[in-house]
This record gives sequence, C-alpha cells and structure tokens, in this order.
Amino acid sequence: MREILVEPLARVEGDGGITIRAEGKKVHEVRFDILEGTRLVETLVIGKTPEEDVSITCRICAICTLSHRYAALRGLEKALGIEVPPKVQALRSLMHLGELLESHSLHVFLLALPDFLGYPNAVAMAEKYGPEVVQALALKKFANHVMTVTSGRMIHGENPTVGGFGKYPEKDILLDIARQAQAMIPFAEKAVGLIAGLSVPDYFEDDTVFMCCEPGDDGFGLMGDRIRISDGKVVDAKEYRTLTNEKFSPHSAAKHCLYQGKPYTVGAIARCNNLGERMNGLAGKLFKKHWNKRWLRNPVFNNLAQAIEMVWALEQVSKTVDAVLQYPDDPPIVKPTRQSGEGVGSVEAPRGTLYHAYRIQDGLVAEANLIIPTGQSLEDIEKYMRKAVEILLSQGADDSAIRLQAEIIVRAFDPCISCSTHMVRFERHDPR
Amino acid sequence: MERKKLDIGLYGFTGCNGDQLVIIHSEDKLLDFFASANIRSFSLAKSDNEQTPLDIAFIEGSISSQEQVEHVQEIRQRSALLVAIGNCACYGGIQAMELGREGWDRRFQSVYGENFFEVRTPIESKPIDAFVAVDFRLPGCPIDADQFFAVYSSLIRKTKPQMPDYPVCAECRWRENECLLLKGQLCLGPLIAGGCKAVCPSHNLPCVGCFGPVEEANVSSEFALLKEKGFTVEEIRRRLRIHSGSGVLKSLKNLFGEV
Amino acid sequence: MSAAVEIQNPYLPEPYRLIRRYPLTDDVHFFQVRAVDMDRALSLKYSPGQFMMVSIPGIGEAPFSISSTPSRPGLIEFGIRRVGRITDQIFKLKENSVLGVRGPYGTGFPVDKMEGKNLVIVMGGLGAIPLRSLLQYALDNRDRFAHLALIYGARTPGDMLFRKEFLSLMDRDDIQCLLTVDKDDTGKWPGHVGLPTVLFKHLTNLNPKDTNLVVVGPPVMYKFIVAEALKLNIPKHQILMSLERRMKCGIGKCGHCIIGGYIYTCLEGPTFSYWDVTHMKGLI
Amino acid sequence: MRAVKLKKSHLKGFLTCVGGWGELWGPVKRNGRHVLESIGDIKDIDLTALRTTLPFKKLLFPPKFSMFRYDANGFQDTLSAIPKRVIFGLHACDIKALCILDEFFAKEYKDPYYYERRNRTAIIGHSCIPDDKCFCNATDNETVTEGFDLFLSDLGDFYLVWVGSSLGDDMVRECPKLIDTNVGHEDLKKYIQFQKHRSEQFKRQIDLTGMPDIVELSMDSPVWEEEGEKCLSCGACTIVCPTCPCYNVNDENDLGKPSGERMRQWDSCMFREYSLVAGGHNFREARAERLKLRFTHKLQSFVGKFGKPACTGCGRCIDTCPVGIDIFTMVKKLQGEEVRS
Ligand SMILES: Cc1cc2nc3c(=O)[nH]c(=O)nc-3n(C[C@H](O)[C@H](O)[C@H](O)COP(=O)(O)OP(=O)(O)OC[C@H]3O[C@@H](n4cnc5c(N)ncnc54)[C@H](O)[C@@H]3O)c2cc1C
Ligand code: SF4
Ligand code: SF4
Ligand code: SF4
Repeated sequence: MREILVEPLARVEGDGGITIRAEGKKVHEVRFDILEGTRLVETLVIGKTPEEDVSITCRICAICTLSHRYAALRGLEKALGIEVPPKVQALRSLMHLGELLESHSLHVFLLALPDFLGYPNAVAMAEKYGPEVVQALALKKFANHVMTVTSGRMIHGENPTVGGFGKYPEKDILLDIARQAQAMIPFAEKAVGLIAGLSVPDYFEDDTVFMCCEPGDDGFGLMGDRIRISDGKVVDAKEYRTLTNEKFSPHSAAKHCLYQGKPYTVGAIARCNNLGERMNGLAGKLFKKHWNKRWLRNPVFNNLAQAIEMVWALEQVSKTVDAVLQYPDDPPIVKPTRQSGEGVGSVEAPRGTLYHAYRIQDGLVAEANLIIPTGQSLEDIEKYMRKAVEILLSQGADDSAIRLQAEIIVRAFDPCISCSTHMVRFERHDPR
Repeated sequence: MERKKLDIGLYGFTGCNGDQLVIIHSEDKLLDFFASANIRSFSLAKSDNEQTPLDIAFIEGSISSQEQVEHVQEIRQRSALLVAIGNCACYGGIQAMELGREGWDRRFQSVYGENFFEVRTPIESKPIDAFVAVDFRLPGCPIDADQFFAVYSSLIRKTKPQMPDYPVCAECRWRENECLLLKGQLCLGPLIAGGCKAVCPSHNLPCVGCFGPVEEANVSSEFALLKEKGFTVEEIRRRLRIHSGSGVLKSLKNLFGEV
Repeated sequence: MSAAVEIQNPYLPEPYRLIRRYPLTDDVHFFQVRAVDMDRALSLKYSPGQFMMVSIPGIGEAPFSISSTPSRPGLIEFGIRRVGRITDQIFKLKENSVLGVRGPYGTGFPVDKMEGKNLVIVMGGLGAIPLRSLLQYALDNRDRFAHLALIYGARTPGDMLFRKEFLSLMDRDDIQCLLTVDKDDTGKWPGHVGLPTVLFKHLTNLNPKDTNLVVVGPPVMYKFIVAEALKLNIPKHQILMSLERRMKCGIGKCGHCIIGGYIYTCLEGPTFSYWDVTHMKGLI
Repeated sequence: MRAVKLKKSHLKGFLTCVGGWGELWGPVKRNGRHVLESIGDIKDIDLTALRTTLPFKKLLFPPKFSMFRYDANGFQDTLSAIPKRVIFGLHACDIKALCILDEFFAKEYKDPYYYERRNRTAIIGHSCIPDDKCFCNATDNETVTEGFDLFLSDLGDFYLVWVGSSLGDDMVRECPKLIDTNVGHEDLKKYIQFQKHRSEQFKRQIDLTGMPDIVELSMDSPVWEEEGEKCLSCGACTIVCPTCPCYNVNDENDLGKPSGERMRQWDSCMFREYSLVAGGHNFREARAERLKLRFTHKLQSFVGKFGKPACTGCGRCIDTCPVGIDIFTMVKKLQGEEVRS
C-alpha cells in the first residue's frame, strides 16, 4: 500500500481542517478537524464572580460574543434568582438581533457567496457584484452599530451585565436604528432572491434531526428555556445533557454531540425547519415561497435560511426598539436574591443553540458547562461530507472538485469563522 | 510620496479572532486597507493566501500547541517585523490568566479526561513573545480599530508607532465619567493601558483590564487603595489576572513574592 | 471656508527646500535648507543659539539648533543626529526635496552684550552644532570681539563634527583653536588628546570680567567646564550654556520644556547663564 | 461696570434670546456628574452645578483636535468653521481660570486655536454657593470683575446682572422687555448681603500666602516621595484643572496615503513621557519629580511670574484624584500639617 499525501492547495491558517482518506473509491475517513487551541475556558471561570464569568466567556468567540454573554447571563441569573425587568429583556433582544445580522451578513455575503460565485474573497467579488458588496457591507456595518450601541462596543462589549445594563442607549439613537433597519429590508429581500437562485447540489441529501430553542410564544425567536426537536419533542433546557451527550473526539478540540445516538443539526436551518411556519411579515412570505422538503435533508439550504432570518431580524428591530422605548425609566441593575444556586441559559447563537450551565456557590462559580453550536452540528457535518465524498469518488471526481464540495458543505453550517474558510487537508491513500 | 507597497500577513492563533474581526468590521477602511499594502495572507478574509517573505506579520492569538510554536517560528523567520495584536498575542489572553501557577495539566484533564489529540499537541497557552521575538505590541481584547489603523499607518511608513503612555483613567476623565473607584468599585483603570477610550467606565462599569497593563502601572498603590475600599488581595489579584496574563506577573511577583 | 481667520497661525510650517546634505559622522548629518519663498529666505533674521522646528508630515515635528550664522543670510544649516522617529525620516530626505520648517525660536546668545569682550567657546559632542553658529558669527565679525578661543572635545577624531572646518582654524592667528579627542585611533591627529578641561591651561590669560564663556555639550560636561570657568573667575552671568528639553511646540504652549515650574526653555532658553541655572532647580 | 436686573422667571426667555448669538452651552447633570453640554432644551440646565467634571477649557481647546491638514503639497490651515458659542453658568473660579488662560495663550505667540474659539465665545457667569471642596476664597477669586460678558448673581427672585463687555451690553439691549435697568440701593444691599453670606459658607480653611517660599524651601522634603509612591500617574488632576493647558502633538495619517492631520491632544505632566527625550533620558523619571513640577508650577513659579497662583480653588482635583494627592492636601502637607487624604 502506498500513501500519497496531497498537500492542501491553499495554506492552512488558523484552526480548522478537513481530512479525507481514501483508497481507490473506498473512503477510509472523512474528518472535520477542529484544531483551535485548547483554552479550557470551563476551568478558568471556576472561582470567579458571575460578572467575571460573563467577561471571560463572551471572549470564547468574537462573532457570537453577545450570544455567549446572553447565555451566560441567563444561566447565571437563574442561579442567582435574578429576574430582570422587561426593558432589560427588550434591549437584550435588540443586541441579539444585532449579532444575528452581523454574523449572518458576514457569513452569507463574505464567506459563503464568494464560494458559489467562484471568487477567492469578497473584495475580488466586488468587481462584478459591486453594489451588492457595498450594500452587504452596509448591512454588516449597521449590525455592528446595533451591537455597539447596545453592548458598548463592536466586540466584547461589557455593557450587558448580570442584572441589567450599565447604561441605556439614548432614544434618538434607538429610533435611528429602527429607521435604518427598515431601510435595509429591500436589500435583504433581494439577497434572499439572489441566494435562492443559486443551485444547491442534491446528491448527498439525507435525513437528520433539527434542534432549536422554543421561544414559547408561538412566534419565531432566538431564545427560550425549552428546546424544540424536529421529532416533535419539547424538552426543558435543564435536560440539555440528555440532548447533547458530549463526547471527546481525538481530532477535535470541540466535543462532538449526539442526540439519541444520532447526529443532529442546529442553526438557522434548524430554526427555520422547526419554527419557520411561525414567521410572519415579509420574512414569513419569503419562507413560504422558498421552503421545500429538501431543506429537511440538505444543509446547504442553511445559507438561504440565514438570508431569510436576516429579513426577519430587520423586521424585528423596529418592534424591539419600540419595546425598549416603551419604558422611559432606566432600571437599576438587579441584585442577586441568593448567593448559591444552579441555572442553565440557552439561547440561539447565529449558528445554533448555545448552553451555559452553572452552579454558583457563595457568590462564585463552582461549576460550568458550556455547549457550543458548532460542536452539536459536527457529527452531521462529517456525515454529509462523507456521503458527498463517497459519491464524488465513485463518479471519479478530481481532488479539487471534492475539496470545493467538502468546503461548501462545511461552510454552509457556518461552523465558526476561522474554521469556515479554505482549510481542506486532503490525504488520499491509493493502492500502489 | 510614492513608495513600494509592503508585503503584509495577518495570522490568527488561539483566541476568539476578535482582532482580525475588528479589522474586517472596519467597513469604511477595508478597501483602503487592502490597497495600502500587498496583503499576502489574511486567513479570515480571503483564501488565496501565500507563504512569502513579509515586511510585517501581524499575529493574533496565543500559542497553545506544539504545532503553533513551529508555525509562529516559521512566520517569524520570514518576517522583517512581527507585531502582536490583541491581548492573547501580547499577554496570553484569558487562557493565560493562570500563567505561572501549577495545574494546567489537571485542568486539561478535567475537560478532556485522559484523551489525547491526534492532530495537535496542546501546551499551556502563552503569549507570542514566549516563543519568538516581538517587535511591537498592540494590546486590547479586542484591539481598538482606530488605534490599529494608526499603528498600521505608522508601520507601513516604517516608523515606530506612538502608543498612549497613560492609563484608562485619563481617557475616562476626558469622557467626564464619574470615577467608579471613588464610588468604591473595583476599577482597574489606573493600571490599564489607555487606548479603548474608556468604554467600560463610560458605561458605568468598572474597567476589567482588557488592554493589559500600562507601562508604568503603580500596582502597589492601586492594591493599597482597593484594600482600603474593602476588597481582598485575592479579589484584586484575580481581577487583574483575568486579562493581563503575562503582563502583570512581574508586578505581582514584586508585590507578593509568589504569583 | 467661512469667517476669515484673524490670527496668524504660528504652528503652520513653511516650505523649505533641502539644498545640500552630507554626513558629518556616521549618525550626524549636515542639512542645508532654504525657504522656498526667496523673500522669506533673505529676510529671515535669527541669532546664534536659536532653533527651528522641523516637520515631517505624518510623523511630527522636532526642534533643531541653527548651525549657520545670520551673517551669511539665505541659507539655514542644521546638524542632525539620527535618534528616533522624526530624525529617521529626516535622514531619508533627498536633496531638493521640500520639508516643513518654522521658527526661529528661543532666545539666542546675547551677542550684542558679548561684543567687545573676549569669547571662549567650549563645545562637546553635539554642542558643536549650535556653537558653530556663534563661532562663524564671531569670525565673520572678528573685529567686534577681543580674544576668540575655541575648545572642542570629541571622543575620537571621527566623532568630531565639522572637523575639516575647525582644523583649518588652527592655521589662523585670530582665533585660538584648541581641539582635543579622548582617544586618537588614527595616529594622525594633529590636535590634543585628553579631556577638554585640560585645555584650559593653554588658554591665553584673559581678564575674567571681560570674558564670556559659552559651553554646550552633553549634560555631564557642564559641571566640569563651569568649574573651570569659575576657577578663572568668570562671573556667573557671563558663563552661558544651552539646554535641551522635550518640545512639542517651540513657542511656550505645550509645556514639555518647562523647568523650575514656569520657565519655558523654548522661550527663555534654550540659552541660559550659569546665574539663571544656580537659581533654578533641575536645570542641569 | 454696569449692572441691571433680570427676574428669575425671565431667565429662560433671556437665554433663548442670547442663544441667538451662538450655540448655548451650560451645565447639565449626566450620570451623577455635572458636565458642560450644548443645550437643546433650556430646562435641562442644572444651576445647582458647582464644578463640571471638565472645565470650560474643553470648549476653548478640546481634548483632541486637528491643527491642520497636510498632504503631498504641504500644510493647509483648517482654522475655520468654529461655531459661535454662549457658555452659561461659569462660576467665579472658572472665569478667573479663563483670565489666566487668556493671558497664557496670548503670551509671546498668540495661539490661534485658542483665540479663534475664545473670540467666538460669549461668557455668562453665574454665582454660586461654595461646597466643602471649594477654596477660592484663598486664591483671591471670590469675586470677578473681568473675563465675562455678563455675570448673574442669584439674589432670590431676581439676578443682579453685571455687564462686563460691550457684547454683554448688546445682549442686554437685545431683550429690553426682560431686563430691568433700574438697580437701586436696596438691590445693592441685597447683593452685598449675598456676598457676605457666600463668604461665610467656605468650609476649607487654607492659607496660600507664603506658599512660594514654602515650596522653595521644601524641595528636599520627604513629602514628594511619599506622595509619589501613591500617585497613579493617571493625569486626572491636570485633566480636570481649569488652568492646565499642556498638550501633545501627533500626526494622524489617512490610511495608505501621504495626507493626514496634525492632532493636538491634552497631555499631562503626570504622564511618563512628558519629559522624556530621544535616547531615553527622562528629566522626570520619578513620579515625585512630576508632582514637584505640578505643584511648583501652581503654587510658586506662577506666582513669581503673574503675582497669583495658577490655582483658582475650584476643588476639581480634590474631587477627582483617587488617591487624594490634590492641591489642598499638598499645601497642608508642605505647611507641615497632618492630613488624612
Ligand atoms: C532647543 C533644542 C535644540 C536641539 N538641537 C538639536 C540639533 O541641533 N541636532 C540634533 O540632532 N538634535 C537637536 N535637538 C534634539 C532633537 O530635538 C531630538 O533629537 C529630536 O527631537 C528627536 O526626535 P525623534 O523624533 O527623532 O526622536 P523620538 O525619540 O522618536 O522623539 C519623539 C518626539 O519627542 C520629542 N523629543 C524627543 N527628544 C527630544 C529632545 N532631545 N529635545 C526635544 N524634543 C525631543 C520631540 O517632540 C519628538 O518629536 C535639540 C533639542 C532642543 C530642545
Ligand atoms: S472610573 Fe476607573 S478608569 Fe475611570 S477614573 Fe475612576 S478608576 Fe480611572
Ligand atoms: S475600560 Fe478597561 S476593560 Fe473596558 S475596554 Fe477599556 S481596557 Fe478594556
Ligand atoms: S489645582 Fe485643583 S483646585 Fe486648583 S484650579 Fe486646578 S483643579 Fe482647581
């Protein structure tokens, strides 16, 4: 037996990779490697105050910093017996919408689209799709602005804190945000059309399970204390361990998750498949127009799901601004009612369900368990990739075609930015 | 002033990618940025990256595996100037808050058990300068966009950038905030390098120290002051360690003997 | 632009052209500039000991002593040592390029009061740069000064600024030219070897009341030279020196050059008498 | 000086009227602090304000501003488009500080950035009752007679308005219906009573006479070292001080272009690089040396130069320094008193 090592075409930077091992037409192994260095965040927060915990855990990821912050706040506040007033809830929803828009616009326009349209990056894409890129950047900028206004700065803003906010944005700024959001909707709608027009390969389609937070109010939403599963079950988030069943995988610094022994998918596509029917307004119309049964079997529709969610989020912004402004007085930060307790915070990060589970003892974190979305989709990522590679190999596809298809699948899951660009490591074992 | 465009690379190691994202999020500057130099490598923003000799390498993230050690050494070898951006690269970031203490192995095991990785050999996370020489540091978690572009502009003109010699408090006063220290809160402002425009105190929240120590931090005075306000040494030290990583080890050693 | 600006803006640099540059030593180069505006170039008045602010757009501004003499109008000369951000960039300038200069600033040496008296010029290291201005001024107006002496100490012959220019003075009989090096590494050094203080014994006997001694050099030098001058009984207010401080404006606003609580070196200095110095803490 | 009267109930109308001259600025309360802000709605003005966190100097030389632009063709002045402003609510100490700055920025080379703004700024002062941090009685700043256009003294249901300039006179003339030019003996009596009452409210007793000599003789005092150990070098004291004008200059380039702006930014003698020169020599390496500079400047050298200290007794540094190294405690310490800071 001879081993042929096919070096990756592009330099591998950063922290993710794809490894494919094959012998003839037989696939030995298909791996999505998470090579991100280990940070042991769960051990670092032990012995810290809740405020310190929030400041640490949000730094797990710069894209979903606010989802981490939000999940942590919810988990910690449950543990500490804190009920935040409605103004705080509304402002938190607004910051969360900002993050969804920021993350989705980055992923859809700057990372995924260049792939489909055949460009190495968005700047190169700008030559032909100038106005689209400009508007996409404007949308992303707006989203960053929402995050800055609500959280204090673009990334790792400390303003959302345990029990409330340090400072509330001024009315004029919020009204301006609502106005800008309205103005962005036509572009977002156009983007849905553009993405819906791209052909989605179907050869690797397969069944799976979808999971997301149940908003609990018959609406579409990004947060809830229960988890809705596509098999019809609705489970309390406190039972998250029975849903996720984290296990170690030697090629991944992120743990893999299985639901009832099977892979599952989280993220925009899971939310749309589970709750899409509940969308109303323009987003609801677009969902009804574009959704079809293939969404249940093909992760690449996640790109379209994200585009529709952007329309939903933009429509949601002005309602949320109204909800914030409904309360003229800025509530002071709510103090804990107890110093020990347990709590699980679950929110929808842009790329899926995020859990922060805590036990607080005498005011300090005694135990923490954080389950990130990418880890939950990992088994599905590998499942779909494997199927695609098997079929492509049997069709005699060449390395670069396989590499591109694998990348498209991985990237569709929007796993995490540094993992989602150009990172295929391809090894082929061929008989001599 | 026409000059040859420099060859530049941006690299991310262990961290949240926030510093590279700060650049990507600077929509207004992005096109000028790409036009100002030959961006040979920027994994977060583009895929046609090249492994070429560089005038300046910007490194984000801390080093947390043997493979990363080799990679950063390789980058150093082909870069005339190496600039650490962000607290992870400068001081190790949050993952280096326990630096200098025992127990990394134990903590590793408590997360991953007896398992080992096939593709990486993890080590305790450390800042870049633990492995290669660093020519310039731009701290922040994440970095401040204005500061990055100012530093970047200087560097591509081949001059040493100017960094604030004052702590967060100065910026806090410029912004006319109420001093949280005087209100009895554990604010690290006096010890932390300016550059963030005092965002946290401007939101009525104490500075948690995410820009790392200011060069001349008067650590003993701040400890004395906070003790007077009722905080324990352990609380203050813990807070300071969260973001300042390797940056405060020496001061803490001077103050308390051990770290 | 709306409303007319009423006040002249003293912070705006004027365009000057770099006429000539060459190395004096490895890290000190000579720069000869002239105001682009010819009228300005010819009308520029200054006195020895004054300085100007040189601007490199995009980097900043720094003060440099004028090394040329007002008795030869039109051209301004600097001797600049490469030490940091701005000086790095100045060293990259090619002849004929345009740079920003403003000034002259500061109080020069009180040449009017010095005329008619003996003049002893003592330089060390970079001190030669401002004192060359005074020296040339005295040489150009030789009849207005009584005895004229130059003492210059450098580490090695190679470190001596304006070496050729000064060596040629050794042949003249209207100036007592005492050049010394700490160490002669060439073996061909025609001057003295040793610290400048030892040269004082060679000085022609002078009536101290009618003598001005001017010293500019590295901080360590002042103490020793002043001691020698005092030994000669030169009155404190006739011992003159020039001091260096950080400067950002050159016109008494930015504050960095403040000494003794309210003296702006850039306005009241950089030249001071030893009398001033003994009255202000922290001057040398 | 001319004096007129203004009924309190007419204040709003009067400010609206003078607002026509320029953008109105005044003290408002933000997050528990008083700050000077551009006033949209006159009722936001908070006249209980004693000391705003930053003094008015932020309007006359902002913490950071562009001095001029440069590009491949040279340097271009940007001195223009400075708005006309009316600052309302400055107290006696502020106006004294203004006089000090006026003198400073005119000295030798007139600073165009200050004076362009100054010339377009009208000052309407307002009387105050000192709190426990004020000591302007010791700096001879209890009353002001110059430096303002109008000065309003609160005498119960009306203001006695001193007219300090021809601009002030114009302002008063512009709203004749609101102004009562009839100032009688009773009014003056009230004014004197008010002044007396005000004088009695000072709680800090401090005597600055002889400070120049005390400072001179205290150069080797251990006080400097002791305080230097505590100082955080945060610069807060100089930032809030109405008479501290020091600044730094920095060029800010347009990204990847030969153009940019020369920026002026507040500096502080408490910062490390203040006296640092090329090659690494720092004339004030030790914090004690920096403190010495600050306090000799305020209490000694300035007096020698201008006959008065460069401190107006506003109490801002007392209110600000986290470790209590303010002018009051330093004076007390130099005078040999035990003070708890
Ligand atoms: C009155 C006067 C006359 C001088 N004459 C000469 C001369 O003839 N030849 C010469 O080579 N040098 C002279 N210097 C010193 C010269 O100004 C510094 O070497 C120069 O400022 C260094 O600038 P840099 O940007 O290269 O160094 P950096 O260290 O990068 O300095 C940055 C900034 O700090 C300030 N700064 C640093 N060092 C000094 C300093 N020594 N003096 C004033 N400001 C400083 C400047 O504002 C400068 O822009 C003189 C200084 C003064 C005050
Ligand atoms: S709030 Fe914090 S940063 Fe601001 S002045 Fe006080 S100590 Fe300094
Ligand atoms: S105030 Fe402190 S914690 Fe907040 S951004 Fe600035 S340096 Fe970071
Ligand atoms: S020194 Fe202190 S009290 Fe005096 S004017 Fe300045 S801030 Fe006010």
